[in-house]
Amino acid sequence: MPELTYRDALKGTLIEEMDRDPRVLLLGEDIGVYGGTFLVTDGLLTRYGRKRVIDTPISELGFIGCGVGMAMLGLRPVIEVMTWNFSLVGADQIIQNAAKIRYFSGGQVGVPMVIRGPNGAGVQLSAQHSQALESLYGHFPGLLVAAPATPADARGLLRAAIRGSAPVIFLESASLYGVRGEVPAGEHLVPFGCAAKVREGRDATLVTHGRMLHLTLAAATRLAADGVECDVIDLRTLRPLDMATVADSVRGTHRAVVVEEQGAMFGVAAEIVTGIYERCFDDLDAPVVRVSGADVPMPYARNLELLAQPNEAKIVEAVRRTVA
Amino acid sequence: MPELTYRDALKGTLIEEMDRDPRVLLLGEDIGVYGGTFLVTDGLLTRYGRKRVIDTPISELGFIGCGVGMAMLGLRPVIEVMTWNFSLVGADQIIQNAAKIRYFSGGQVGVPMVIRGPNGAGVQLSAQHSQALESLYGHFPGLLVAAPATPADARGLLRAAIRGSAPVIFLESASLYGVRGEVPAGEHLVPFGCAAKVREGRDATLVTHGRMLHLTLAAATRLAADGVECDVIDLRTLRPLDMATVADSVRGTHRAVVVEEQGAMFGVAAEIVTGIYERCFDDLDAPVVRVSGADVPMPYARNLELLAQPNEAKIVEAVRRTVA
Amino acid sequence: MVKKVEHQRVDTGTLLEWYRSMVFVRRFEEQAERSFRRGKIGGYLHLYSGQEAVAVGALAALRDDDVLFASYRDHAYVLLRGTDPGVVMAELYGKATGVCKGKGGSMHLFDVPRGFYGGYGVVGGHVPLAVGAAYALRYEDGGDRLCVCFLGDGALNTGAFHEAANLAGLWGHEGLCPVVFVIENNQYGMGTSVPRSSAVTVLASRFGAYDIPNEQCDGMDPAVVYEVVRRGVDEVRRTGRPWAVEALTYRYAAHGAADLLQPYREKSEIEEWRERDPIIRVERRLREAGALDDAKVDEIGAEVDRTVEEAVTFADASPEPAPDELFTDIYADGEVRP
Amino acid sequence: MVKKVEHQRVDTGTLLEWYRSMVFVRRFEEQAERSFRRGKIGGYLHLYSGQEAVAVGALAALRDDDVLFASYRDHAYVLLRGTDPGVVMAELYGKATGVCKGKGGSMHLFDVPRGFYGGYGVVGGHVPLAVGAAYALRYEDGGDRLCVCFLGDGALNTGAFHEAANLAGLWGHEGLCPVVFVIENNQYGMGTSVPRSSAVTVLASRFGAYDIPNEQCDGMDPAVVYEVVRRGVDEVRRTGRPWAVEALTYRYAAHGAADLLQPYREKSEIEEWRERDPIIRVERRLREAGALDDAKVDEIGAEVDRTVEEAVTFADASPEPAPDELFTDIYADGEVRP
Ligand SMILES: Cc1ncc(C[n+]2csc(CCOP(=O)(O)OP(=O)(O)O)c2C)c(N)n1
Ligand SMILES: Cc1ncc(C[n+]2csc(CCOP(=O)(O)OP(=O)(O)O)c2C)c(N)n1
Ligand SMILES: [Mg+2]
Ligand SMILES: [Mg+2]
Repeated sequence: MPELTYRDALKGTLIEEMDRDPRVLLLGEDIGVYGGTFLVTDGLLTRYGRKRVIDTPISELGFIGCGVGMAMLGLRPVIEVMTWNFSLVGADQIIQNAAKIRYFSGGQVGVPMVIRGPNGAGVQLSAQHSQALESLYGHFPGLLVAAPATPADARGLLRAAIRGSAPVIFLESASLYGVRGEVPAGEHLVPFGCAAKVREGRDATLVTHGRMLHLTLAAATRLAADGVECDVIDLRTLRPLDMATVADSVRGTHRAVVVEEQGAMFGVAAEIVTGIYERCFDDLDAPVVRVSGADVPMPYARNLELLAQPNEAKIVEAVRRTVA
Repeated sequence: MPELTYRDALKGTLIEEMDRDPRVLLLGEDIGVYGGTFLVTDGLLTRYGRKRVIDTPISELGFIGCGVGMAMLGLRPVIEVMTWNFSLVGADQIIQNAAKIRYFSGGQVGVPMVIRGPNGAGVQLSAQHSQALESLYGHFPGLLVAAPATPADARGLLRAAIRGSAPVIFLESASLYGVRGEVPAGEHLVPFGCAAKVREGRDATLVTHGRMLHLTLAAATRLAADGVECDVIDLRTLRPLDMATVADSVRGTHRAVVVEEQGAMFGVAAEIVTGIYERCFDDLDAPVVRVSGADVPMPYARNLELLAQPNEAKIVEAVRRTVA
Repeated sequence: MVKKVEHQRVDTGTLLEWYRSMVFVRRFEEQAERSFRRGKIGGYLHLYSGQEAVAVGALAALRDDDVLFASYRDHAYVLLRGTDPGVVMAELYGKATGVCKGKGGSMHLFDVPRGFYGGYGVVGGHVPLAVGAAYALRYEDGGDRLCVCFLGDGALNTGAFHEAANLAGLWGHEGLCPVVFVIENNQYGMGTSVPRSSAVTVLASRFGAYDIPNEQCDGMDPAVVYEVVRRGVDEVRRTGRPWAVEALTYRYAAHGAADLLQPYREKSEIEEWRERDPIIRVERRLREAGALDDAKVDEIGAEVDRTVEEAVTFADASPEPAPDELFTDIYADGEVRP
Repeated sequence: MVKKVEHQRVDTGTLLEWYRSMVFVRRFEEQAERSFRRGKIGGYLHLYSGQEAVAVGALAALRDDDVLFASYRDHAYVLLRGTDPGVVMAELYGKATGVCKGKGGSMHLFDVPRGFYGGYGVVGGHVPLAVGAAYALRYEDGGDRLCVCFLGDGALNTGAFHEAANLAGLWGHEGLCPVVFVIENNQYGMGTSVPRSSAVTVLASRFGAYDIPNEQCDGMDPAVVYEVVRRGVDEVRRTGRPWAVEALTYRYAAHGAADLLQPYREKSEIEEWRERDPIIRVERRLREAGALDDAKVDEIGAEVDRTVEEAVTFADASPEPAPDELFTDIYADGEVRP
């Protein structure tokens, strides 16, 4: 299997899908001439031309809404939000139109569309540029939400998203674009709603997704050195949410830790923890623990920013508490 | 104590606070000449004039943002969103500015502002007009979130919100405006972060807020008839969230049911359920149960809409399951 | 279905059909209001009465393969595109036979096969959709279909309108945005008059900021609306560039059927506008042309009433949606494994 | 603090002070970039180099009690309002002594005592704030303070701008919105040029849609900016109505210090604009007036460099924020019981 960066996995998949289906087109700020803030779409303007690679003004509400209209007429727009923070000005089009049109039209028309870009904190981008929004979008039926953690899943989930018929919230991470990993060649496709058990253990189940997977795996390795073996489950998609795989694991380990980048209050882990108890109440030997970002707007100062975020040590500490 | 409707409790409090503090002013669509879609501000334009009661264009992003700027300069805007559904076009100003300015300005300036209006479903308003958004706004630190269920709390929480120094998400309900109840006269003020135990029981703890409280109380009464006695806890505010009061109760009853209007996925109940387990893992004799709205965009047809919503019977059934 | 004009002449025969269409829309709305009062229709109900000339004149200038987007005040468009009045009324009644299976209701009518892509409830929220749809119509070369976006005076104050209009202007420069904006300036957004909500009151002029040609027209005469829109439509079809018209019209009823008070306007104002009622004006013109007399007026009225009654009977007799419909149409079948 | 003009005449002395201010801002930014390259400053860093004439000319026309809002490209404004360069640099360094305690960083500078109400990171998002602030300044009768909103060319395409500008126009009709919009048209929003992002390229003209008087001016000459803005400011102060100016200027550096490639523009274009560099132009003028010679130029340069060095030294020597600062300033003290 070829090794690719997360960025190239995304870009390669965009190219394959655009070559395969002329209805696929790209919209976003600086995705063309500039090549994309994170260079995910670099070179695609030259390859496909202005009609299929559209540089937009700073108008998230407008161009996300245009994407919805394009999708209703049969195109398959893939929209880049420069970062998910800026999706908040376009949230109404995502929540009120993209997610619901199929339903209130009685199934007459759907919105096959992908909105992709980096989610969560970067490095010292401060409060307005450092938000993880999975629970916000995950709440709304009609949307699908993916958060690939590896180049392989970036490729497989993006392909599934583009070929699907629903609006997809595709959550990438600035810190992952450069990460390398093996990527199955060919028509590799990862169906939504299938979590992956990426590490086997018997002592505890660690559940996470996206960027946090890498911290969680590092923690699991560290714990293994002291003889604490963990199942690590990468949810991969948050809607649909594959709680069956999580529950299977917890029934074997009797302990669980859920790791999220978001602040805990009404964050993504709360749903997962609740889902675990709904399925495994009698199996649990210890309370399920959340490892979350601090419940604060992200500060600029690096020392505070680091305090605000989950890290390997915090995960290790949480697991130790649960297995104690 | 005088009996007032929820509407008059809100209106009376607005009048008292506007009489008390000239910096308090109102903005919103059709709140002046028209008197407010739900008549909460009826007559206030005549009483206070155009400078303090501002009819705005259909520009939620704009006038919520203007409210933030007014608050930064020392005024105390109380903004009406015709319904919280429309706040989604203004969400960026609430989440990115109102909630965070105090923090990223290093405490130099705050945003004392209230945004109020009906949250949740009405009757047959269909998908775009029938959303409960408490978990969406509850996630963001810097905001406060209130959801009064009674005229007394509407009065007490609104006063606390207006006199406070933070941006407050004030969630009312179209179905509650006409509800009557006793309201303490004078400077009645309900501090944020204090849940209320509104009914005593020993068999189970029912936790809810807002409109759902009334269904929950009805269910509790019905259950009492069969000898099942429930603690009923009205959270009153969701940020801060008074889990201490909830946990105290659960330690006594060993069973809990959480009732919410939102769909379950990443909804408000997930946080409460998780918070209960974090505090009462060893006290629980049965899994905590969620009673939630259906995970669907709200349909128009009345029969489907009723199926999609929590009701007394569903709550009774859930409690029976937990105490069984 | 509203009568199209042959060889671009509004002859008496056409005008007579438009008269019939306007009477039909008016009576349908009056019936909808009665059904609302009887509790047969729930939620919000926004009537079109007073504005008939806009929809009739504009739709007469369109082709059957053009596409349309509108706000929640959307009954007239589907009726004039030829959707069966019964399935429209059934949707208002929340029945399984409704055009949206009873899931959308009055505010969210759709008839995709007839090019009607929906009524939307968030003011201004449908404007970006229309602009994107227009782009899609030119995405494959050689297309000459276009998209019409009906929007209210109040919608022009939304960010969605601004961002979409700028995108339309930009894409229009490349001939990739054949969208016709029809602003139905009925003088109010709920209780707020145009001068109290828009810093400029000639709303058409706002399109200048997006390099979009625009004009104003009398929205109380279908022939006038038709002539203006036809010219615009020809231009847009040819150039792939957006164009906008502000039709000056009026809403007779309250904003929504549930609103009882209207403290924001005088009865006398409503009366003044009623004197310019499009139905009465066209009726007068047809009588002068000898194409209409009392007998014919009664005949048309009776015909139309029968159609509306049949729609009500159908809606009444139709079943509620099956309970499991609650969970269908959220995703395409098979998209998400349960 | 930028020199104000006595009896509205830009005499040589004033021009010399402006020259000093522009050199100071330029050198501060150059130092900030060096510190960024050395890893002393993190995150996004947006430099003002090239645009100095706009901030200097505009701020010279303001009163100390006027208030300002700006985007993330905000260093110049606080420096010119007189904030200690050390606490500004310390904020960029993320130190406890920073003007925002190290919590905001480069994009979110605030100096409320000096009327600077912040730099904001969501494009267009600060425009409504400025309009609301302007309303607040006229809320109590008799006030004559005003609010200045600096925004970029790209920000005009946001819904936030549109909705706020319309509100400003409306409130201005009642004399309740003394806001001055200064559009710094530096030709690009990141990598997107104005013609590719705005359907009309004379950006000032967009304000016509909101009944807001507007003009365009050369943004590479502080005296020109001052003259134009002073007239506007006098008008706004007197009438309580909004006014807008589009200053044509240019950004020399990349959009952000982290961006390495600039495929969207030619080096030659940057060179052309550099020939109109405001510092060089003013220097030439002052030399002609005999107010400046090589010695004086070096002296000023040396002075300014010393100030900047002291700022760096202060920032470097300052402590990081204390860990418990993570949880302060989310709410006012005592607002929320832990
Ligand atoms: C974003 C948003 N804000 C508020 C509302 C509530 N609302 C529904 S219709 C309406 C007035 C719209 O006026 P206009 O655009 O002129 O259309 P008209 O009703 O006159 O046809 C308002 C404020 C809404 N639906 N969406
Ligand atoms: C709503 C939003 N979308 C996208 C971005 C990313 N972004 C940051 S600056 C910028 C360009 C802004 O250009 P302009 O307004 O001209 O200001 P300038 O940087 O030229 O001073 C963009 C797109 C953002 N911050 N906010
Ligand atoms: Mg209107
Ligand atoms: Mg710019």
